Amino acid sequence: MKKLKPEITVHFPNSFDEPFELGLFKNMLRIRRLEELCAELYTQEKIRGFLHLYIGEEAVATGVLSQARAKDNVIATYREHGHALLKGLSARSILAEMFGKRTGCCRGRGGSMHLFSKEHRFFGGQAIVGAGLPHAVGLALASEWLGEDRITFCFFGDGAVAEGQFHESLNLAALWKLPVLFCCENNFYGMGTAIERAQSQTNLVEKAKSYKIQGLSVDGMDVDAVVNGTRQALFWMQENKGPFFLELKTYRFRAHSMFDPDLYRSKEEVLQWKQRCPIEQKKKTLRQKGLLNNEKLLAIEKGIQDELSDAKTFAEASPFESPEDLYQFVYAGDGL
Amino acid sequence: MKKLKPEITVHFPNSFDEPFELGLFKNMLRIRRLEELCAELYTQEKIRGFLHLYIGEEAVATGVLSQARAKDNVIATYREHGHALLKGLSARSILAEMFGKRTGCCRGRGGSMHLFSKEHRFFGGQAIVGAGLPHAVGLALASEWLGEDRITFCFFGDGAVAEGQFHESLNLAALWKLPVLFCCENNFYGMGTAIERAQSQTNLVEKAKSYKIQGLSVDGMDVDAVVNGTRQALFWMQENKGPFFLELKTYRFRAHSMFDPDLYRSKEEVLQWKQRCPIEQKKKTLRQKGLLNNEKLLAIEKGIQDELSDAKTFAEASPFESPEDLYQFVYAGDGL
Amino acid sequence: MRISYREALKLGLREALTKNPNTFLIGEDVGAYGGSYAVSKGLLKEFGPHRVRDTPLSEAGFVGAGIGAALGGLHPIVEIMTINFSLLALDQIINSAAFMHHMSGGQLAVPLILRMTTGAGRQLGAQHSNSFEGWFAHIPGLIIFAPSSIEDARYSLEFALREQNPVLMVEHAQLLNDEDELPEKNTSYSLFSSNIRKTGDQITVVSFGANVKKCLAVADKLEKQNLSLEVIDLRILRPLQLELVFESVKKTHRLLLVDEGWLTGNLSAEIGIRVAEKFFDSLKCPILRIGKKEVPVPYSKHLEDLTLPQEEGIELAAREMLK
Amino acid sequence: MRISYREALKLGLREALTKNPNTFLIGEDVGAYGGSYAVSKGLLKEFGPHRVRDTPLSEAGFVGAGIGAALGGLHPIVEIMTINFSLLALDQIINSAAFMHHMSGGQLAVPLILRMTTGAGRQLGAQHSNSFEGWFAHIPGLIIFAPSSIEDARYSLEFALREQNPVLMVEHAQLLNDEDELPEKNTSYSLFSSNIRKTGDQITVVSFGANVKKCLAVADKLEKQNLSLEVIDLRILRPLQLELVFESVKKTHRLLLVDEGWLTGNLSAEIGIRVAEKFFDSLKCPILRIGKKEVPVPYSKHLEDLTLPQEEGIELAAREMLK
Ligand SMILES: Cc1ncc(C[n+]2csc(CCOP(=O)(O)OP(=O)(O)O)c2C)c(N)n1
Ligand SMILES: Cc1ncc(C[n+]2csc(CCOP(=O)(O)OP(=O)(O)O)c2C)c(N)n1
Ligand SMILES: [Mg+2]
Ligand SMILES: [Mg+2]
Repeated sequence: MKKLKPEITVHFPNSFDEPFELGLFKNMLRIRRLEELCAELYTQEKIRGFLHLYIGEEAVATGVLSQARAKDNVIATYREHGHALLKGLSARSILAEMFGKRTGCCRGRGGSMHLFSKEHRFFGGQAIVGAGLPHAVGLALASEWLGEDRITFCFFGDGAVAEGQFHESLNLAALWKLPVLFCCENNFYGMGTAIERAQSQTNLVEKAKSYKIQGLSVDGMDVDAVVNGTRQALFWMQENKGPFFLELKTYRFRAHSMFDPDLYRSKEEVLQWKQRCPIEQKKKTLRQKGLLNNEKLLAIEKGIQDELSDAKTFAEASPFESPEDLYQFVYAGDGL
Repeated sequence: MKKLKPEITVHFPNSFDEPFELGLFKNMLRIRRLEELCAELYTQEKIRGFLHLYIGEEAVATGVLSQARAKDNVIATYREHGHALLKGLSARSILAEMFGKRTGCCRGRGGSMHLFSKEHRFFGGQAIVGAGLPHAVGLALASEWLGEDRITFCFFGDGAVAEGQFHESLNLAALWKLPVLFCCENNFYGMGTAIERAQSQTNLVEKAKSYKIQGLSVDGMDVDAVVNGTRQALFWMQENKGPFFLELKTYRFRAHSMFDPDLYRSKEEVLQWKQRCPIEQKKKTLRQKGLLNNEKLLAIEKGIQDELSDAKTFAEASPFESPEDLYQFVYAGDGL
Repeated sequence: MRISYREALKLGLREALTKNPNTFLIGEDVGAYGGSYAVSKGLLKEFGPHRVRDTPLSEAGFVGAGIGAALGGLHPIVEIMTINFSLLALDQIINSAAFMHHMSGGQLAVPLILRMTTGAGRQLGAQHSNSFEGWFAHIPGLIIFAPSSIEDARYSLEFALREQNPVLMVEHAQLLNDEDELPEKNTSYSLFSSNIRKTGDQITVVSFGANVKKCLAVADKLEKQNLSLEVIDLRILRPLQLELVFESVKKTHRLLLVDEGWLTGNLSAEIGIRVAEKFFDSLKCPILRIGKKEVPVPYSKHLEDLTLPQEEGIELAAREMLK
Repeated sequence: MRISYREALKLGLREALTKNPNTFLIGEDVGAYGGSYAVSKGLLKEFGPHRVRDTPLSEAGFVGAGIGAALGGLHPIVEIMTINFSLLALDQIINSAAFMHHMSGGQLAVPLILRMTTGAGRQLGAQHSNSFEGWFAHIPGLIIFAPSSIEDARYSLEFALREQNPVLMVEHAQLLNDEDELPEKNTSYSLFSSNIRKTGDQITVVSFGANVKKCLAVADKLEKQNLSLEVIDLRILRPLQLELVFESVKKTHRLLLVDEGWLTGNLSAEIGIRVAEKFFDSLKCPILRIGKKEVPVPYSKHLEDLTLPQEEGIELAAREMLK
């Protein structure tokens, strides 16, 4: 098991109030339950294509996006159901999309890897590793140009760091001092390739520094640490007007995708990480603080179950796009 | 004018013997005179296409390649006449190539930007900025694989550092500990774009370090400094078996190419750099050391003039490739 | 007003920057250098570095940033110095710019203009002499303009800016210095149609970009010998607008295609097969195609000339068809 | 021996690694993961990390490194996980791999094999469903194999390794699980020719990759109704080998083309126009083409099915042609 080095001591302010803390817990659980449902629906062949689960990594999206406002931009990868959900897309529109239905957020065109919502400023759902980073640079350029107070949150994996587009984007963002929060979800693997076999320098904050980008590494299994790290980053960005690099050390409990035989890591390694489950950890501290008891927990689970079974019913009942609409949306505007 | 920071104190050993020192001088002058001839032939429309002159930067190729053996690999850019010449291509084969003649090193197919010589292990002549770096990685991989004692010298400009391929290549070379000497010819401009407007981090050795690649910055206007820096680099590579990053701070006295109106820098800046002409500097120290007098100088100039006028005559007299051979060399081997 | 193609492009750029506050020109050396083909020379001074923005050498990065900026509410004009370097950004152009409107179920649009110089003929060697514009016409989601007249050079940007789609504007290097009278703007003028550059009734000659010039020269020459060629400039390569081509073939019953793409799989193959299908019974002779010879473009002038479509070859083909 | 296409590919890889000491397999997740499509599963263990080398996500970097290694005396087999990601390396593939032999005047050769999975049909959405292999056939200097039979899957690597040129080997994802009898190796067997998969005399049906299957299914079905289709698998997409196609059309006088490229500008356009030219006087009906509908491939199954060539459409077209 890779040990998380305590490089950064994140300071917990007392400003975490009860509803906020419970919200973090609930949101992590929403992602978990949504993902579990997706896995089940996948085995039932209701969801098809590639499916990449976020189970184990929930603290990252939850902690970071707890600090995002509706007006902020978010870009994520193909492992983005949780990010989409927390940015405001309804479970209905997400599930319906994965069912390929007309009521899906992308009317069935995108699927699991391509969730988009203009309304919620959720710009993908990008299945080409690294290709979202330049988009984040451009979105930030636009908001700065238009005088809009927006942060662009850009999520990507440790694997993406090796791509040329990572390099080009970090340089552009730093050169032009753009408000992009680069959120690197370091789960120590890009598919089956461990970070040590992919990066000559595995300290990713050091890499960011080589672009003169301020960076911070946080424990991505601890949602409070993620919140604090994100607050620190945003505070810095506010003061300094420029990009920031946040590394979130985390782990995926499941295989890379539903096709992955998971041959490249040991059962023990996975097991050890599972003992640091972000949801269980948070549950424990909430209980210790007296903010959570069995009753409350049941109510939360019930609420989530209601949300998801409603979404599932909705997705199942929804119609497919009409075949005549095949040629729609190839060109915007006058229907070229 | 950009000041060269004396970041590295290069130590001059006494092992520079007289023929070696005079050789450095002569080789710089060979490049200079070749380039001047090219410029002249270009205005006469004997050489066509793009033509990128190296005038002002001669100490770089000369110093670095003084340490290259015949068996070493070299990759360079479109500003590569000097590198080709010092790697052993004859002035004849270079000029004939630029004339588009059959006797050119590439039988007229390549032109100024695409000099190649298999015999001299000169692998381009690459006109896509940054695209030579991965080739260097592969050449080094091959030599290591085959147990060959070769260094791969890879030349590229400061502008190339922004390309994704720079990033991918440095990571691969470091990850796989390959014997590539990355030689960054930092002339402070990529076409009309000053390095401060292209790089968030202008300290390029710092950038190399972010791949855990050892680096060194030397004064590329001082051929002795270049030699020493290269020796240091090669010594390190010998000891440590891995890539090395050499930054050579230099300046091009001429425009980017023959098409460039040179609007983006001041006359004063150019003038100040010209006062640091590597050839004039070396001439002065050689005179001071008593290694050069007018007579010797004349002899050297005469030798070069003979070489070049022979080459020019050869190029002019050479035949063009036969039109029937248009389809040659599209596929290697059986003439697909 | 008699102006050059280069000046016409610049007029278009100036107008775009003046009229549309959310438009900007971005790319390698568009500013301080003045544009590698001098198209944007002076615009930095006129509009400032906010509107005319130099970038580092990062084709994927700044094309992708253009996509992001378009998503964020701007209408960027991105210059990729030449079409050769567009390969470095092709993933962004295809998998993101061209597909995103569709993948998002119509929610997002990518109003992005990608200008690039294209074409061979200046002895730049294989890596700097590609003409990929016809090839790119394979990709749904893209709009591709290939202005070949002064008028098109002047107005194509205006039409591109009306789009909410990614538009490639390919400017052939061999046209930049050409001069011609800029006609008054006609209200019926549109880039979304091909353009009959010369009328005739014996052979329909279809081309685009700089090769239209060569076709026109041949048509002018043959006219004096009472051979009548109709020259059609495609002008927009995707979505293809072939109505005028079909009308013309209905009249001439003969089709000659001239294209700077390598013969195999160039855009002319597509036009040819469509005409072959539509006029199965009425063509008087087989369709002829003149493409780039299937070699990487060589540096040496005589070999480069041999590689590219030339007037002699076009004339020969036309005569052959009328035999 | 009855084996799957995937196993046939692996046999080819194993043989290559066994017989040729300077060959190695390199790419993303070819080793520890076992290959994203499980083609190289087990080979890491068998040959070690020196011969089966995982790379970081750096398509341009490792394809370029493959070129360099080829220049340096090796014969690398580079796997680009899917053809979708090849766009990131396309500059290396075209401007370097395809051109370098020519640009160097024949001095250098780039013996490089690029394997990649291609094709749609598994609801992966637009970015993961491209079929660029026919499009890449535009580029001189490349050799492109599209093995569609078990036999071709087994032996194409061997033929690729005989080349001193860059060879693209595209393996359609829809074929991987197909099983068939692997025939004894025939001495006259060669990848450098198209392949008659079923003989017939009324329509020549030309396709490649996974779509050959669909054509064969239709041909089998129609045979029972006494309609006779000849199905030809192109097998090599560049340089095109059309002799058997021409011979067949000489017999059938009818041509139907089935291609997973978007209709406009797909490889079938090229084949069609060549046949139209050659058989100007003797075709009994217009050439028909079935291509991918001109939309980015949608995720939803019914829309994806509509987008891709299907047996029903092929059958309909064939019947139409014989009316
Ligand atoms: C450009 C590109 N190359 C390869 C792939 C195939 N692929 C999909 S995800 C993945 C691993 C990415 O790893 P990482 O960035 O760490 O994200 P994670 O999956 O761990 O969240 C790979 C290789 C791809 N989608 N895009
Ligand atoms: C990929 C690519 N983009 C753009 C160009 C056009 N171009 C040629 S040289 C050059 C500047 C390169 O600068 P640098 O790397 O510093 O080398 P220098 O010319 O200063 O030696 C540019 C932009 C190119 N050839 N390739
Ligand atoms: Mg990862
Ligand atoms: Mg430079």
